[in-house]
Amino acid sequence: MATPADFKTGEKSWWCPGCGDFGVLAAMQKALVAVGAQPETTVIVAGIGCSGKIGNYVNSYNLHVTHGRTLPAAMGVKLANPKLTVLVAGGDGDAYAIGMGHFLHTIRRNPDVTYIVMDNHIYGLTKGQTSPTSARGFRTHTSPSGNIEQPVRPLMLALSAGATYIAQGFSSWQGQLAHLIEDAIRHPGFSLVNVLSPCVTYNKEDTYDLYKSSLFNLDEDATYQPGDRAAAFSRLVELDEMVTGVIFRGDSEPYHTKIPGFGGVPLAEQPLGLDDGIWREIVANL
Amino acid sequence: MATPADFKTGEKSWWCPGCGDFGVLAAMQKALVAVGAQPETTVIVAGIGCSGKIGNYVNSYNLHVTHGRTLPAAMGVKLANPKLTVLVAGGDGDAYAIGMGHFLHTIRRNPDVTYIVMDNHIYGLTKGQTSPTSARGFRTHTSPSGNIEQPVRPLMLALSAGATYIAQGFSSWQGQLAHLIEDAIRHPGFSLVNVLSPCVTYNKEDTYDLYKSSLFNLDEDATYQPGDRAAAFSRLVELDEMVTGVIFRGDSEPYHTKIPGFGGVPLAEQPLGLDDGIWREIVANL
Amino acid sequence: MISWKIGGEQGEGIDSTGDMLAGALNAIGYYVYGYKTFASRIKGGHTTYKIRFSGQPVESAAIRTDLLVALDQNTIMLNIGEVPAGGCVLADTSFKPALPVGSEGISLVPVPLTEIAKRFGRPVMRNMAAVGASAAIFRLPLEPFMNEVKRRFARKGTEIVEANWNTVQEGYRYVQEHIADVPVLNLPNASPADRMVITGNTALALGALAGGCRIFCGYPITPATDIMETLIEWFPRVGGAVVQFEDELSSIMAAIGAGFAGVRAMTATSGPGLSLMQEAIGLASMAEIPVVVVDAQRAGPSTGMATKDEQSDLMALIYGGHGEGPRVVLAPSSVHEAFADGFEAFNLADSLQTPVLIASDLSLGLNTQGIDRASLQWRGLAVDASRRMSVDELGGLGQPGFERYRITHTGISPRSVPGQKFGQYLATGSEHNTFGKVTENPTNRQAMMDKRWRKLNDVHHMRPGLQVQGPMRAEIALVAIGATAGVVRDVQRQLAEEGRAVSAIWVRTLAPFPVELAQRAMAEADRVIVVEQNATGQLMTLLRQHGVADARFSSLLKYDGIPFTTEDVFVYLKTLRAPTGVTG
Amino acid sequence: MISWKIGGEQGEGIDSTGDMLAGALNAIGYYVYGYKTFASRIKGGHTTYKIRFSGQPVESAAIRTDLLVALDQNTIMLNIGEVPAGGCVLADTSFKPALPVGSEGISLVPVPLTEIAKRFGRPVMRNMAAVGASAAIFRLPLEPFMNEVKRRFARKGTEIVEANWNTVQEGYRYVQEHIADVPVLNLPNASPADRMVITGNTALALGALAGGCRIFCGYPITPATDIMETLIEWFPRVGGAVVQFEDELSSIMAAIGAGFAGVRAMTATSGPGLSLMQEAIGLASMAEIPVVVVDAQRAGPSTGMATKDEQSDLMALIYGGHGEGPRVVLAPSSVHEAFADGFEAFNLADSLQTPVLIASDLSLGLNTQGIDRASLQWRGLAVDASRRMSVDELGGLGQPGFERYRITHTGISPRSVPGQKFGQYLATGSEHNTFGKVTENPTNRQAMMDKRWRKLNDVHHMRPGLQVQGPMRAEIALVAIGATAGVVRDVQRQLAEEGRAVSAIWVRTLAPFPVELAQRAMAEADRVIVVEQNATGQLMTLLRQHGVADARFSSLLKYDGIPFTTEDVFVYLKTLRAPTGVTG
Ligand SMILES: Cc1ncc(C[n+]2csc(CCOP(=O)(O)OP(=O)(O)O)c2C)c(N)n1
Ligand SMILES: Cc1ncc(C[n+]2csc(CCOP(=O)(O)OP(=O)(O)O)c2C)c(N)n1
Ligand code: SF4
Ligand code: SF4
Ligand SMILES: [Mg+2]
Ligand SMILES: [Mg+2]
Repeated sequence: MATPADFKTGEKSWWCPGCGDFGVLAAMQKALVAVGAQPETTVIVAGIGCSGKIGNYVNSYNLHVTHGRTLPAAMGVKLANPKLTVLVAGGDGDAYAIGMGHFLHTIRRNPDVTYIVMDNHIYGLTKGQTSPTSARGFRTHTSPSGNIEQPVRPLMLALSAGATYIAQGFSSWQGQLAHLIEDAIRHPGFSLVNVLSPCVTYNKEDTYDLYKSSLFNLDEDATYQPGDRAAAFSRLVELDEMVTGVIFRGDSEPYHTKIPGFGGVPLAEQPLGLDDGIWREIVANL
Repeated sequence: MATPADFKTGEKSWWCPGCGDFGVLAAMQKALVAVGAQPETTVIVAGIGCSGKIGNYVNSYNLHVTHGRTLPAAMGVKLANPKLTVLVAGGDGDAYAIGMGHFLHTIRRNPDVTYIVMDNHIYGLTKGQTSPTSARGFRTHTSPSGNIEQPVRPLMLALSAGATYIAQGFSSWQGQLAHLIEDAIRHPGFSLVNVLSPCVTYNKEDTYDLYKSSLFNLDEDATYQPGDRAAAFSRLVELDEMVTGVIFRGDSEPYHTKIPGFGGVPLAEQPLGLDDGIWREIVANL
Repeated sequence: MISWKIGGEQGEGIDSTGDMLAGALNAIGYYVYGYKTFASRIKGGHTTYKIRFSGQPVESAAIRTDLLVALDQNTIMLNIGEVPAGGCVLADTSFKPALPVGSEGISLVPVPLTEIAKRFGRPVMRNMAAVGASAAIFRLPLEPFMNEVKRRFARKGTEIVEANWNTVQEGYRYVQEHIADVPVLNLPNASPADRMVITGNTALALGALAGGCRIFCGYPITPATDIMETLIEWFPRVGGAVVQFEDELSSIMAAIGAGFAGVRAMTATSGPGLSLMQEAIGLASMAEIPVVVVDAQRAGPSTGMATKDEQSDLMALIYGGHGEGPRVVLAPSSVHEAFADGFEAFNLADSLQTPVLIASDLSLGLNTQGIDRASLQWRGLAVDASRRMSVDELGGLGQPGFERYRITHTGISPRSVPGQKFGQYLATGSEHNTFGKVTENPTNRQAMMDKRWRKLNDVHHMRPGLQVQGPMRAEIALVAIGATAGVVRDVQRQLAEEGRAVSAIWVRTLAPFPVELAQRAMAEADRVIVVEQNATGQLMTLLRQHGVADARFSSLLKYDGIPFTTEDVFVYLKTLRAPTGVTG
Repeated sequence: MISWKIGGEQGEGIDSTGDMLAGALNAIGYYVYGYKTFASRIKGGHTTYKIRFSGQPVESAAIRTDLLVALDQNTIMLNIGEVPAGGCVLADTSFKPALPVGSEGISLVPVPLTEIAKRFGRPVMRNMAAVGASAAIFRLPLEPFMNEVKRRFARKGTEIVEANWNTVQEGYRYVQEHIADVPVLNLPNASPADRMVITGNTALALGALAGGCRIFCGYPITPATDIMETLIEWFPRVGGAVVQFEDELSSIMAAIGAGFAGVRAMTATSGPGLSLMQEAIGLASMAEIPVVVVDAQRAGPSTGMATKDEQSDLMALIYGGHGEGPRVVLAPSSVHEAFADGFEAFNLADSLQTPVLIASDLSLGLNTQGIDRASLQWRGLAVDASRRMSVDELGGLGQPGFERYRITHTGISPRSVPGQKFGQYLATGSEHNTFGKVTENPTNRQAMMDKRWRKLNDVHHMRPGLQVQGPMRAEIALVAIGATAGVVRDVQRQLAEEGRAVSAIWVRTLAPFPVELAQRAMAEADRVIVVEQNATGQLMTLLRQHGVADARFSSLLKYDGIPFTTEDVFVYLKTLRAPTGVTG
């Protein structure tokens, strides 16, 4: 069994002191240990942003792609080798602005990867611009008189797109967060964990205090059953997505199990070359 | 008042005989007449696909962009001149595959444009590949053993993204469709009309007959009130989006009315140049 | 060399008619070259399929049509200009065909194609009657057509096979009955061999399969789509995966993800998709991840003319991305080369750990050509050149661990893939040190840039940079790339028969550019003519930029969407021979 | 020429310290050039701000630092090498500063910056004390600093202004008290003028505003973001709109939509965004829609080094898109030129109805420079060149209506915009005829390609293609582009003072390339050195490609992310002067 230390690179962190991303990193490492993952069979695909540096701190195989394109890359990794534990991480801009299309299409394909969005409602790395999850009225360098756009609702979108595991965590609530990520990794198919992860430098509105005082923990609501898509939607509308916990969990058939002729030894472990009979048959049929 | 003839270019149609897109074109022209639009103040932004040729047949200003990028172009047009009637049209691939990100972001900005998606559940122009709205199991050149992906649900997505007008029409039901488009154009803000428009050449499943026998017309359901987002969602889940009519309509503040300092004479009609006092003030503050 | 052409409305089965004739001619022992013209629309619109065949290799389009098969009067009107005196027009009697004035010397052979088709089945089968009738006019044996009918219709049941076969036979019989009225078209001698007829796209897909490609990620676009559609038919048999993504941005990124994880992966697109992939190609270059990208060029920019020919992405293939990362760009010019580059691309990508792009084009991708079956085999083609470390080696490294991007004199570093213990590292598009850690250290930066570029030094030792057909000391050297290379090779062959010292030179590797090879190949020619299908002379620009071009060089350009024909080149050569300096 | 540098941890207000000193020096009458180095992280990490000032223009970085202000020991250790004997290190006593061995001749001036700051406010204000102390060391008057303090803090209330001003004064006073221990740094003479200090990004934004730009669509990216952030401050006052889109694909498409509808619109990005915009640039080119795209280059490819310098997108700017459509690429090299190209880009885009790209770079965009206030005025800069038809003209056309893409000898066609009666047409990225109807007709295709490209013929008559400083008959011509041009101009000025016949040549228009101008400007030089910040020598490649470069040409390249300094060039020139052929 790996220990949390096994999942650390020891690289000095780049993040500002107090950044919510530290909590995400810690919870991710705990979850990896909890599911019994190994550094060598774990792949983290990360995007561009403060958040995107998370892979630098996790001792695992890391693929740091271009802005917004994590999920397709993760699809490729998982197809190459379904035995790998594939985590995807990135910011709210990476996920829901430039990456929005991939987000919804990945959901409907349902590959067995876990997507951890480090949602600080701001563009951190580029020094404080409005993000798609920024609230209306929020002031940043690109909305000095207040944001005039309605924020995206990632959880509702995921519900509508047919996601089979949807959760939201808060970077300070380590226990729950680590648990949600663990659960998400175990889920056979695409899992989304949107994490409210405060940016202490550029976002003075969505603070730890705000979250602590206003988040509703669905996991503690015994009446809430996260298996009904329409009911989940109503609840999210009602609480304006200010929740943590498992929002939806449903039956799931991961993508790679549905591809005709796919399976068995992972492609990444197969030797080059192919069966002569198959080759001859293909050529003969041209 | 313009007549339907005023909105025709007379160009010979490119579509296959029987294509659903003829019905969309006709309904669009009727709706333009009904709202009192004029060819010179109407702009159609169209995508790439069989559907994308629609602009060629409408006598109006037409902007035929690259695959999937209609909505941002329409944003630009509308910002340049909010007095214009801006319609956007394209296929399901254009809208929901390559254009998915723009679709959701345009919704949350809520510009006053009407988006007509000509949804045939297939890639027509490229000769029959699976589209994001293709049903599971659907066989095409790119899913010869049947589609393994869950289709997107455009109406639910639009609901989740906060669209303020969402409707679905069927290209054969001309009266309702023209009416929905008319309504959509009148709606002050972003309006979506997803039109089920059969491809008679490459899609032998989603046929006129199928739609005629299985679509539920919400407009005829007196109990349905299209003003409640959660209720609309439930209904769509229940009917698997096989509906026509107005699905949701809500309060709407169009994008251009929210931009600080914007308004008055459209930018497109303003002379080049600016106020000397403003210039001096800007330069002085550098 | 004989050429046959059929024309009609799109959606009438013109394609399968042509494919059948091509298949039969090939079986008889001819080299064939088949190509279509079509409009960017689904049904309706004039479409044609032309087949040129000969006992010698033939690999290009030409204007002349010896036998024109017309399914409508429009076909006659639009194409009669290609038919020389002595040629023949076979037309369906159903539309009351007539030759326009000025068609002296051309014979009209009316055949009741539709009637025959109706007799054995539905009117759409009239193209089968046309196949039979064509065979009769050419005085070809009928047996090879039986195989073609079977191959094409076997899936649909014996009844359909029968109906079609009867229709073919009846078309044949009808012409034979009226054979007295039909002019004799002298066929060249066949040169039987075990050849098959395939398109460049199919050849490339086969090459990819042989080269070990097992993941294809793509998005439909003309004229690249059938690479995906072909692989999706084959991959289930070898356990591979084809995924149709939501766009080209995701397609290439998924292929890169698969490459990172150790599987040979590719995508295929055309210009618009290539433009969208530029950022990701830079990532693969920077993070040193193998990936193969096919660009089947078409007329641009933007949507351009989606079903028309052009070779105008050369610069974008080499220089399209921001910043500077090594890419290899291959340029096949025949089905043989498409097959070869199909597998070599994967070997190169793996051995150089960098993106390999294949510059194909519409003509190469969609046109059919004969290829020796013997040259199509998979054994030994996928070469494991991935510099993979073993887990033992990795484990033995000790602190500070695995130097994934170690600086070596070849520029190539050892690799690990996920799943390998002790091989963990960060692959990133940000500048990084030899361990993969992100750093902005200037010394490191320079060393890493040098290292990455160094990987290209050996490419010309690994594969042909360019090829030459004909003498070095040529009166005229014709330089081309892609499908246009087929044209200049055909021209060269014809002129060589006339005893002229002409050479055809084609660029096989576009990046890194084979500067020395080009200099050598073109040094001794009196004149060098760069024949390319674009408006700005991109290949010429490259030759100039690399110091190869000089005053002997001139450009023959075409950018109207129609591929070069041998006649185009001959006409141009004639203007050259006119004494210069004399006007009027 | 004197240079001052401050260093500390990121997030400590280093920027505003530098900006204040630059502002005051400018007010006193110096030419200033200010530049930062920073890490791609938010807080922490060593960062510096350097200001070079002189009575003569100064427009580049250099290594020498006369006065180093150290907020931590790290700053001393990392930067002491730049300080010559006779130079001075001003350091906060709080960290017990010490000069390393080997710092002979350098004076350490310890000042209790933190203590002073604490006395008047919070410790972070210690950089204000550093400003005051620096002023005292330079023996500068204090009044200009008062204005700077006001400008910077007025918004935050008089209390804050007071606190800061007191801190500045106390820093000044403290040094004056200990002035005996401080070496005299001989300041050059000032040359007072009505100048202001701005960055290239600000200058470009001002130019855009003056050029009539009223819609900006963009997505944040270093180092282009502040163009957007600047315009969003200004546009509400002129009724314009800035929209932050979801990505670069949408940003440019929205700008194109606005351009189609008749409003001058732009986007600004860096390499990764440029790569994503290539397809849309082709659309604008094909549909003949004006749009302006700024590329503030940084080290690539992929994410590269986001906060480091490079000029490696030149090829991508010119050739990055698939297919062939005309683009104009401008290349400013100073704040003056950034302002000029800012407005000219819009005039050109409108008059040529085609995309205009501006090749900026990190240094040009972010570094501060003095600019004459007089040169900053808006009147007459936005020239209506849109060839707009009037509704009367349109109405008078009769059948077959408005020929939006009429073929003219300049290639420029009349335009209409939505809202204009009788002006309806189809703007499309597909090939179209003169009326805008989609067609694949080959003759039309060729004519339209020719027409579109013809539009570029006149560009060099409309604006500078390249510029020369120094004699035509030069011993050495230094050729550069963008911020690097400032370096070679500084070098030229210094060598000219030494009486040497050196010229500095910079390319102002990258596409279409000013071939004749380049030939003429470089013809008479004995040696031509192309100085550029990239690994492959892209500017040299262009000079070769256009037949300008010959044996006299050589490249001086730098691709480690650090901008060229004048010293870099001097060192290189020295190696040249060494007798050749002698090895040692
Ligand atoms: C194509 C592209 N566009 C823009 C950028 C610049 N960029 C870097 S990170 C980022 C967004 C950061 O926001 P987010 O994704 O929320 O991450 P955070 O820094 O907040 O964790 C942007 C726009 C880029 N790297 N690539
Ligand atoms: C960037 C890009 N990728 C791919 C294509 C090829 N292409 C043209 S239309 C189309 C999709 C057609 O499907 P849809 O949008 O549903 O329109 P339809 O033809 O069905 O109306 C594609 C993939 C393209 N033109 N541009
Ligand atoms: S800027 Fe914000 S998101 Fe980025 S590291 Fe700092 S606190 Fe975290
Ligand atoms: S292919 Fe389908 S969508 Fe396209 S025109 Fe024909 S019927 Fe319509
Ligand atoms: Mg963020
Ligand atoms: Mg469709």
